[in-house]
Amino acid sequence: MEDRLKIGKYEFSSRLMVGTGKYPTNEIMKASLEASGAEVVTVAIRRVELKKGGMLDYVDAKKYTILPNTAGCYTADDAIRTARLAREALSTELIKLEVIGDEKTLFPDTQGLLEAAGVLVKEGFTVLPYTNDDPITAKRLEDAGCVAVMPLAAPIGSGLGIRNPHNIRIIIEAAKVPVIVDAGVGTASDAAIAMELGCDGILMNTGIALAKDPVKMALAMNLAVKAGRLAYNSGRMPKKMFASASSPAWGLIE
Amino acid sequence: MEDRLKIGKYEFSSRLMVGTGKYPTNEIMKASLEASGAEVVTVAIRRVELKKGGMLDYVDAKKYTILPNTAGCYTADDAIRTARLAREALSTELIKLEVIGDEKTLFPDTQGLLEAAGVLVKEGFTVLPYTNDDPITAKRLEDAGCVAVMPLAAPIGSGLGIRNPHNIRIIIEAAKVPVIVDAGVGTASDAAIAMELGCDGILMNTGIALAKDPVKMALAMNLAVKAGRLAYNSGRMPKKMFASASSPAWGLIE
Amino acid sequence: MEDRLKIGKYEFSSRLMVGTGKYPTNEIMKASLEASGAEVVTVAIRRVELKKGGMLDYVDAKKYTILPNTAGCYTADDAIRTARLAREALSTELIKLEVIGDEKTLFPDTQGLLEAAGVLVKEGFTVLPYTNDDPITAKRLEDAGCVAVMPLAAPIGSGLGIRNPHNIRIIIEAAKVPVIVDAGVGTASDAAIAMELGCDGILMNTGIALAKDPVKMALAMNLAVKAGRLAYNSGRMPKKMFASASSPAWGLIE
Amino acid sequence: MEDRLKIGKYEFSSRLMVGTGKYPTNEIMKASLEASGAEVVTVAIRRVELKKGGMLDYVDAKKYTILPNTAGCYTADDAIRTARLAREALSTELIKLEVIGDEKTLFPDTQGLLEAAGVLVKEGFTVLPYTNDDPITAKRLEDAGCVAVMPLAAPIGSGLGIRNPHNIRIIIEAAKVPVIVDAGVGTASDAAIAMELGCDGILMNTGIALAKDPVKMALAMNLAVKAGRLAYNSGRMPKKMFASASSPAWGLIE
Amino acid sequence: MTPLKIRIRINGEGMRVENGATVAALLALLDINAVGIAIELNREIVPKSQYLKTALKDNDILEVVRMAGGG
Amino acid sequence: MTPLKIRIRINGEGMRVENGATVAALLALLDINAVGIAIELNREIVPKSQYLKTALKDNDILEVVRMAGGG
Amino acid sequence: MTPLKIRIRINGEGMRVENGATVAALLALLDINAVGIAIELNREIVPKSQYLKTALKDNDILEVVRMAGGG
Amino acid sequence: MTPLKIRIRINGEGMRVENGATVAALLALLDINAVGIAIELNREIVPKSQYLKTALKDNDILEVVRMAGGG
Repeated sequence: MEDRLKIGKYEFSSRLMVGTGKYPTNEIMKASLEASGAEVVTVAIRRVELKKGGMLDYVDAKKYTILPNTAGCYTADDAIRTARLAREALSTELIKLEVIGDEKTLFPDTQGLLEAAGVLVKEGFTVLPYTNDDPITAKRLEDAGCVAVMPLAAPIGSGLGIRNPHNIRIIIEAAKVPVIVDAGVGTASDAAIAMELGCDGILMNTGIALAKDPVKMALAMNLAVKAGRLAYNSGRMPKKMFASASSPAWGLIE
Repeated sequence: MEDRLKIGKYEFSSRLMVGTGKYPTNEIMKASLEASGAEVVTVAIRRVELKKGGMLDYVDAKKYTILPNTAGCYTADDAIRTARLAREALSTELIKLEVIGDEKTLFPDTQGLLEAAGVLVKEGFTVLPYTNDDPITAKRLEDAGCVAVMPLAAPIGSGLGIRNPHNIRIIIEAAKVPVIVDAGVGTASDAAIAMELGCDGILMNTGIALAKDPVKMALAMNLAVKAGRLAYNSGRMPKKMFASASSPAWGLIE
Repeated sequence: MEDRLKIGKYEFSSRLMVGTGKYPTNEIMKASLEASGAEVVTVAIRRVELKKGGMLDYVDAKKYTILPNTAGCYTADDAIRTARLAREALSTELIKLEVIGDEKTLFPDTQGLLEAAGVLVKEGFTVLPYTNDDPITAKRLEDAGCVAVMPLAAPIGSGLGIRNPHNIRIIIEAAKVPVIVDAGVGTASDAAIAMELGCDGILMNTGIALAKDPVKMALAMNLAVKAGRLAYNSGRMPKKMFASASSPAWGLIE
Repeated sequence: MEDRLKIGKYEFSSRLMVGTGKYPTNEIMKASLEASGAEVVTVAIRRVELKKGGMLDYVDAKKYTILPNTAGCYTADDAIRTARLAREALSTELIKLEVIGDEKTLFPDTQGLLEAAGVLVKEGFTVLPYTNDDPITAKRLEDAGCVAVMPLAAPIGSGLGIRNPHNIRIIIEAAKVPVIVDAGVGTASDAAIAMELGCDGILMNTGIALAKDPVKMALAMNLAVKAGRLAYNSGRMPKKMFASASSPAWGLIE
Repeated sequence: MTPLKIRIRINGEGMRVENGATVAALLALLDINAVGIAIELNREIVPKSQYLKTALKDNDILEVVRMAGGG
Repeated sequence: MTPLKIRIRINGEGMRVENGATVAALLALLDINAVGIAIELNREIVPKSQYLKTALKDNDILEVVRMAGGG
Repeated sequence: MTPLKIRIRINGEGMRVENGATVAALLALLDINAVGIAIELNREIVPKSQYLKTALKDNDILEVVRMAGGG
Repeated sequence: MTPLKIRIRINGEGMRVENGATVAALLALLDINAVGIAIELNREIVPKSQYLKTALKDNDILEVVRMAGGG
C-alpha cells in the first residue's frame, strides 16, 4: 500500500501511534502494541528507580520507533531539559513535546509550548508538539519548524472523542505538515471519525490501556484507523436529507 | 474467531451484509462485494427484461448467501407476493421484508410490515424485516417470529448515519433476536458507531456503491464493522469530564 | 401578535401546553401553570378516590382549556373507553390520545393508536395523538382525521430533548395539521430547538414539574417557546464554515 | 429581578450584549438594539470618513454602555493603539480586546492577546478579551486582570453555535470573573444552550444583523438569553435513559 | 323474594347497597360530588341526566372517574 | 371454433401466442433461461416442475421475475 | 525661508495645509466634528484640550477615528 | 585536607560517595545499567563517553533518567 505517513524524515505504514502507560501488566502492554500494529510508541522520561527493573525490555526498540515525551512538564524550561535527557538516553532526536498548562485539564500551555518548540527545533530536534485544537497555535507551531502538529481530541485520558471536529478540520485544511490527533480517543469510532476528517494519524494511550480487554481494543483501534483512512480516501457518498432507493424503480410487478 | 453472527439457522463470520444496487459497473460491484468480506448479499426481485442479460453472473450464489428483498412494495400484499416469487426464483426461504410507506422517505409502513411478517413467517419464510427505529414495532416483529430485526439508521440512501442511537440502543436491550442496522450508513465511522452500540450486524448498499471509490469504501466498511464489534466486546474505557495523565506522576526531574 | 396556534376549531396565543402531574405541591403546580403562560393544560382521568379531595380546584377550567389524556392505556379499547369517560366528565370533545406500547419506554403502540384514532374521530372527538417520530404514522394519523400530531422528542419523563430532529423535520414538512412535540423536553434550549425546527407547539410536564424550581423553569419554558418561534419566523442567518467579520474591513488605522 | 450581571464595576440587568455591524439599515439596527433589551453595545473604531456621516446618532450613548472593540487588529501593538484611541474618542476605559490571528477564522492570537491585555490592564483599561475556548488561556487572561473572559462559541459570523460546550463548561468552572460567550451564536437555541451551560452573558452581532428579520431575531435572542438563564438557575430535571410516566400509575379503570 | 341488599363493585371495590338504589343515591352515600365526574355502569356511560333514574342491580360494576394530575 | 392464437400479458406487455402453448414454450420463444426465475400466472406461482404441463389460456397474465441489483 | 504650506498625511491620504495650522484648524477645514473622535499625531494621542495648541509640522501623520458599526 | 567522602544528591535523594568517584563508579555502585539512561550533572548532560572521566564533587546534583511507560 502506498498511502504512507511521512513525518519529517520518517515514514510509516501504520497511522496509529500508541503510548505505553497505564496497562494492567507489561505483558498485556506488549501484546497490545503488537495488536495495534503501531510502529511508533511513546514513552515518558522518568528518574531511574534505584531498585526495580524498568519496562525497557517490553518495548522492543528495534521493532518500534521510540517517541519520548515531556509529559509532566509545566514550563518550557522543564520540557526542554527533559527533551535533552530523552535524546541522550534514547539516542533519538524525536520528541513529543508537552508543556502542560493545568493539572485538571492537562491542556497545553501554548505560550510555553511555542517557546520550547522554537528552542528545540533550533537544537536539531524533530518536534511533534501536543497542542490544543486552536488553528492559530497549530500554524505557529508549524511555522516554528515542527514536523507535525498534534491537536488533542479531548482531555488526555478522558475518552470523550473529538470535541470539536470543526476546529480539527480547519487545522487540517491549513496545515502543510501531518496532523496527528493526540489524546481523548476513547473507542474505535472516535478513531475512525478522526481519520475521516482527514487527520494523518492518531496517537492514543488510555483508550487502549484502560479498556477491559486492551489487546482486543488495540486491534479495534488498528482496524478503525485503517477503516477511517480508507473511507477518507474513498470519497464518501454525499449526505441527503431524504431517501434514495438502492433497488431499481423499474421492473416492479403489477 | 468465535464471535459469529447467528440468524435463525444461519451462521456467519462477517457481520456486514451488502446490497447490489447502484454500482457504477458490475465489475466494480463484484470487487466491492469481495472487499467488503460480506457473506450475505441482498438483491431485488424484478421483471425479467425481455432483452438484456442480468447481473446474475456477477453475484456468485455459491459464494454468497443471497437475501432477496421486497423493495418497491407499498402494501403487505405486494410484499408477500414478491417474497413468494423470490423463494421460487432463488430457492431460498430468506426474505428481507420491506413494506414501504412513502416515496420520499422510504420509511416502512409498520402496519403493513407486521401484517406481511405474520403471513410470511407462517408460510415458513425466514423473515428479516426492514423497520424503523421504533422499539415497540421491533418487539412486535420479534413476537411475530422474525429471526432478526433490521431498524434503519437513517433514510435509505441518505448516508446520514445513526440518527437516533438512543432508540437503537433500546431496541438492542430488548431484543432476543439479532439487531441488524439497515440503511443510512454513509461512512466507516457510522458503521463503527452502530457496532459499538451493540448491533449484531449492518446491512448497507449506497454507502459503498456511491462512494467515489466503492471498492476502497467496501474495505473500509469491512474493517469498520470489525473494529466496532471488537471495541464493543473489549469494553471501552469510561468517559471522564477531566483529564487523567497517561504518563506517570512520579519520577519527574526537579 | 398574530402568530396564533390553530388546532381544529381552537385558537391559542401560547404555543406551550403543560401537564399537571408530578409537581411537589398543588400550589407550586398552580404557580407553574401561571408562569408557563400555557392556555392548554393536560390532565389524566382516574378513579375517584373514595376519600381525598382532588386537584380540581387547582386547575381553573375557566382559565385553561382542559385536555384530558388516555395515559396508562395499553390497548385501543382502553383508550377509547377512557376518552369517552373524559368527555362525559369534563364536557370536552378534546382528547390527547395515548395508546402505550411498553412500560419501560412508554412509546406508543402505533397500531392501537391508529385504530383508536379512527374510532374517536368518527365519534366526534377532537383527537390529538401522542405518537412516535415516525413520519409514516404521523401521516396516517392526519389522514384519520386527527387535528394535530404530537410526536415525542424523547421518552416521556426522560428529559433527553429531541433525539431525532431529522424525523421531526420530515414530519413537519409533510404535515397539514399542527405538529406539537410531546414528551422528552428537559430544559429551555430543548424547547427552543423544537420551535426552531418549525414545530407549532410543545406539550411538556416533567421538564417543569421535576425542576428544582418548577415555577422558574415554567417561566424559562414560556420564554424559550416564544424565543424559538420568533427565531423560526425571523429566518436565521446561514451557517458558515469560516469566519466573517462583523466589524468593517475598511477604515483601519495604519 | 436580582440576578444581575456584574462586570468589574459595572452592573447590568440584561445578559445580552449586541454589536452594531452589518445591519441592513441604521433604522433596523436601532430597532434591533431596542428589541434585544441589551444594555451594552459594541462598536468598532475606524477612521473618520472625510465625507459621510457616521452611525453615531443611531446608538444612543446615554441609553447604552458603549463597548468599543479592537476588531481588525492583528498585533498586540495595533490593538493597544486602537484601545487608546477608543478611550479618547468615547471617554470610556471599557475595551473589548481582539487580537486576530488569521483572516480566515478570525480566531484570536492568544499570545498577542495576553500581551495586550497585560499592557492595557496596567493602563487602567477595563478589559474584556475575545478569546478562544482554551481554558488555559482564559485563566491567564483572568490572572492578567481582565474583568471577564469572552470565549468564542464558533468563528465570528459563522452562526455555528457552541462548537465545544465541554471546554466552555471547563472555563466556567474555573473562572472567577464572568464568562461571556462572544461570537458564533446563530439562533435562539444557541443562546439558550450557552446560558444553560452557566455562561454569564452572551455577545452577538451577526446572528441578529443577518437574520431575515433582525428585529424579530433580536427579540428572540432577548427571550432566549433569559430563558436559558432561568433554566440554569431553576435546576433542570435529571436526564434518564428510559421513560417515567407523568400521569399517575394508580386509579386506572379496569 | 327480593333481597334487601345487592352487591356491586365500584372502582374495583366490592360494596353492598340497598336494592333499587339509584346512581344518584350511591353518589350521595359515598359523598361524591357529581360535578366533574363520569360514571360507567357495566361499561356503558351513564349520562348525568340519568343518575336519578338509573337503579342499580345485583352484580353491577361501576367506574367513577374524574380528572387527576397528569401530562 | 378454437382460435389459433390467444392474447396474453407478460410483464405488462401484450403478446399473442399459439393457443395451448405451455409456459415452457413461452420461455423458449422469449429466450428466457428458466434458471433463477419465478413465474406468476394469474397471481399464482407456477412451480418449475409445471412449466411443461401448464398451458396458457386467452387473457392469461404472467409475471416473470428474476433477481436484480438492489439493497 | 519658512514654506507657506506643509505636507501632512491624514487617514492615509496626503494633504497640504497652512504651515503652523493647528489640529483644531484642520478639523474645521475638514468639517469634522470633534465630538466622539480621537486623534493620533505621529502615533501619540492628542488630547482634546490640546487641539487648539497643537501646530502641525511638515510630514506629520495623523489618524482621526470615531466609532463605527461593529461587533 | 581532602575529605574522604563527599555529599551528592541523586534523583532527589542525598548520598555520600568517595571523594573523586566518577559518574561511572557511581552507576556501578548503584547497579544502574548505563544503557538507555541519561545523566544530568548540575543541569548539564554528561555524555556517555564522559562517564569514566567525570569526577564528582561535593554538593553535586545528579538526575539519572530512563524511559518509563507513558503516552
